[in-house]
Amino acid sequence: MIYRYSRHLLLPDFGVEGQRKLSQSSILVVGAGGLGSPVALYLAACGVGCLGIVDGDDVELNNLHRQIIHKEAYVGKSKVKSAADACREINSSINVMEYHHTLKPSNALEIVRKYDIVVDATDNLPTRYMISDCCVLLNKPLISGAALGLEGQLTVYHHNGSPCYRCLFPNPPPVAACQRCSDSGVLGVVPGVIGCLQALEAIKVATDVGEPLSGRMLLFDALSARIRIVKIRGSSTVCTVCGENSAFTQDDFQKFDYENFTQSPMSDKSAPSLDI
Amino acid sequence: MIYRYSRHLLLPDFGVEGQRKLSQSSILVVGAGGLGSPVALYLAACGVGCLGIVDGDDVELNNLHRQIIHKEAYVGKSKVKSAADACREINSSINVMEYHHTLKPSNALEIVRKYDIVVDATDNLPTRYMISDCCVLLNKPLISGAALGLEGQLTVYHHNGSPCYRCLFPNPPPVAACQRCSDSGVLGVVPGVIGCLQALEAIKVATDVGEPLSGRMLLFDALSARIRIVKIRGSSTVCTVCGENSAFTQDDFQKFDYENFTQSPMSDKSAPSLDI
Amino acid sequence: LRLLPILSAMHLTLEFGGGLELLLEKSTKVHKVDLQPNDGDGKVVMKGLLAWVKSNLIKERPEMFLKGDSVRPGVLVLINDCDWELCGGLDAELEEKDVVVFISTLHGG
Amino acid sequence: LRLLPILSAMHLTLEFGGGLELLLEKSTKVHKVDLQPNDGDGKVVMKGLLAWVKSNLIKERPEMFLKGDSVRPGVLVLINDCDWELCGGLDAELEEKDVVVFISTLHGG
Ligand SMILES: [Zn+2]
Ligand SMILES: [Zn+2]
Repeated sequence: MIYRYSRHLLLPDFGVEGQRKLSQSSILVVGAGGLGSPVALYLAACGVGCLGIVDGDDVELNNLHRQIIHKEAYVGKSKVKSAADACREINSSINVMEYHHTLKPSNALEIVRKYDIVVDATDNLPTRYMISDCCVLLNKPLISGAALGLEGQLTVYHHNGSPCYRCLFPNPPPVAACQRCSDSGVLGVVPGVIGCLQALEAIKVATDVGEPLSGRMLLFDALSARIRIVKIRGSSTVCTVCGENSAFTQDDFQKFDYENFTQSPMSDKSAPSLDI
Repeated sequence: MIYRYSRHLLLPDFGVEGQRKLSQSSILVVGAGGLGSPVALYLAACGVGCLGIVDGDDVELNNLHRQIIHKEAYVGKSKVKSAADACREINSSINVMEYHHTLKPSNALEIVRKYDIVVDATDNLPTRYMISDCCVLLNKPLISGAALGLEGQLTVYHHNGSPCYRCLFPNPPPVAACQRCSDSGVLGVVPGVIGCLQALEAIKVATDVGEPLSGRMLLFDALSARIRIVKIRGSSTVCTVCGENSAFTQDDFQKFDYENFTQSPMSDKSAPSLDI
Repeated sequence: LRLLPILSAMHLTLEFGGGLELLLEKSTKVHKVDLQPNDGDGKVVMKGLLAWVKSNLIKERPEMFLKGDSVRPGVLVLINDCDWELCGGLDAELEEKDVVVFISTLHGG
Repeated sequence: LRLLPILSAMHLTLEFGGGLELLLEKSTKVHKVDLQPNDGDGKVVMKGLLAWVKSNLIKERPEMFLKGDSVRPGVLVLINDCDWELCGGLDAELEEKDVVVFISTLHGG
């Protein structure tokens, strides 16, 4: 163990204490796709104690241009199984949990409850609202990344006074603004960059090392190779979910219709073709 | 093929023409370590025509915390074989070339000559000077990344008027400034971030899409989550290698003693312990 | 010590991202613009800028940029790399050489 | 319209990275400093700043920061995110609120 992580132990800002905290932490990665691939691989490699992976989909050939955790041999098989096997191959000393479901209001509380930190590596708007609400209810920090086309975005929600997803986006955008990778394409390495940065933020939150991107958002433009890190609003006192007078309960959560709220499906398979 | 890369083909700025150029390009990755792992995986996944990997080392257990291309089963075996196998598992349709040597002045010209673009994913100063000189002599763009501790750096040398390594660093730093990952440690995901960005820059140069980091340098500080992209000097007219009156020939290159020039070894194995 | 350039043009940089650039001519992301303050006191506030952008830059589907007198849900507005909610929102007053970014939030992965 | 603050302090932000921060107290990377221009004409040039940094901030091994009257090989100097070689190098004149970065190049991977 000491030898495996010796390059971490040598780091003055990280060291034995950082590695110990990592080994005692549990992190849930929601989505084993373009973002989830590097997140899961780097979290497994660095030695988090327990790594959970949730995804209800199977590996498809047109995932492989960006989802580097999946081998051709797994096409047609469960993404979660594929990702978990890959993680175990690079680090057999950690505990990898597989959840071969789509995360839904009916199962999210039960799964998320078991973890210290949640990584949103999903690909659709209703799931993003749902994960954020769930993290607020269970008081878990949420490392949220997104990538589309040649751009990526990253922030840490509900941590150190930072906002939740609903503080920033109280109302969902019009349906025509909900493009997905399957509609508009994505340059494969863009989610790679964002996913690595998500893994980094998860490690920082887990070990309490450095300044995580709480209250800040990273905006990445691959074409021009420009990266902005901007200051965003804090948690809103009037937020319907994380605000002072929020009446949103776990019961409400389980009954909330996220697909209807966003007018957008949770599963990529039924996504209509949209153009912005 | 069309289905595998459909998410690239949908991109207006990339499209069929970008994918065609990628499939006709050949990229050499020097080093199959912390930087080389994501570079090789993402270049393989995205469909470069020919991917060369050079590394003389074998996989060690203490590489695995950051070198996500290597599985535990390959500990003790050749890094190049391990990396090439991993690349073929995710994309059997590309050509992967293995060079199980340390790149040296005696073999570099012959290997580099076969490729359009070179990615420097190495871990030591003399090799960095050598690769840069070789790229200038053969007129190849060089995507150069580095990571140490909690910081990373990235630029594109010798491309569109950008400098070569010697333009920026005509004289090598004192030996005490040549720290390595084996001396000072490195947080595993830091080379992950830089490696993904190197793969992105290689793709941009190969397809002539977007503005590569030529004449600019990206400085990444993981602890504070700050990224600077700065403007650097252009190619120097008085550079001893790429300058107008350079007398540096391929013959000179093959005889040049890079270890003596930098007072630093090319192989990590013999590295002394240094502290800055 | 700052002189307000009363009735002279204000130079702003406007950037559009996350897909919003598709609403503009040639999908150009960065626009350097000169604005004539037209509210009498030489000021440019965000509300006025939004109207100006709609009239002068948006080429199609303005409903994908504005809703009512503000930006549509899902769009973040940043003034000099800071969320406009922290600077006064629609009433935020702009200054010479400010950089205003309009970015649509992404959901893909 | 810019008034030179003659004989009043100049506020600069100095940043050290790539390991150079280890030469400073508590390895602090970012330093907000007030410099008294001392060459009579109220100017601060890079040459003077280097000497000031050596005297006031560097706590150990100054040879890892300076060589002769410039920075040692392997150190990049950036003035407002621009290579100092493009701004005049040692003779580059600094202005109020400038940000100067000293960064040691990395070789690891
Ligand atoms: Zn909230
Ligand atoms: Zn040169």
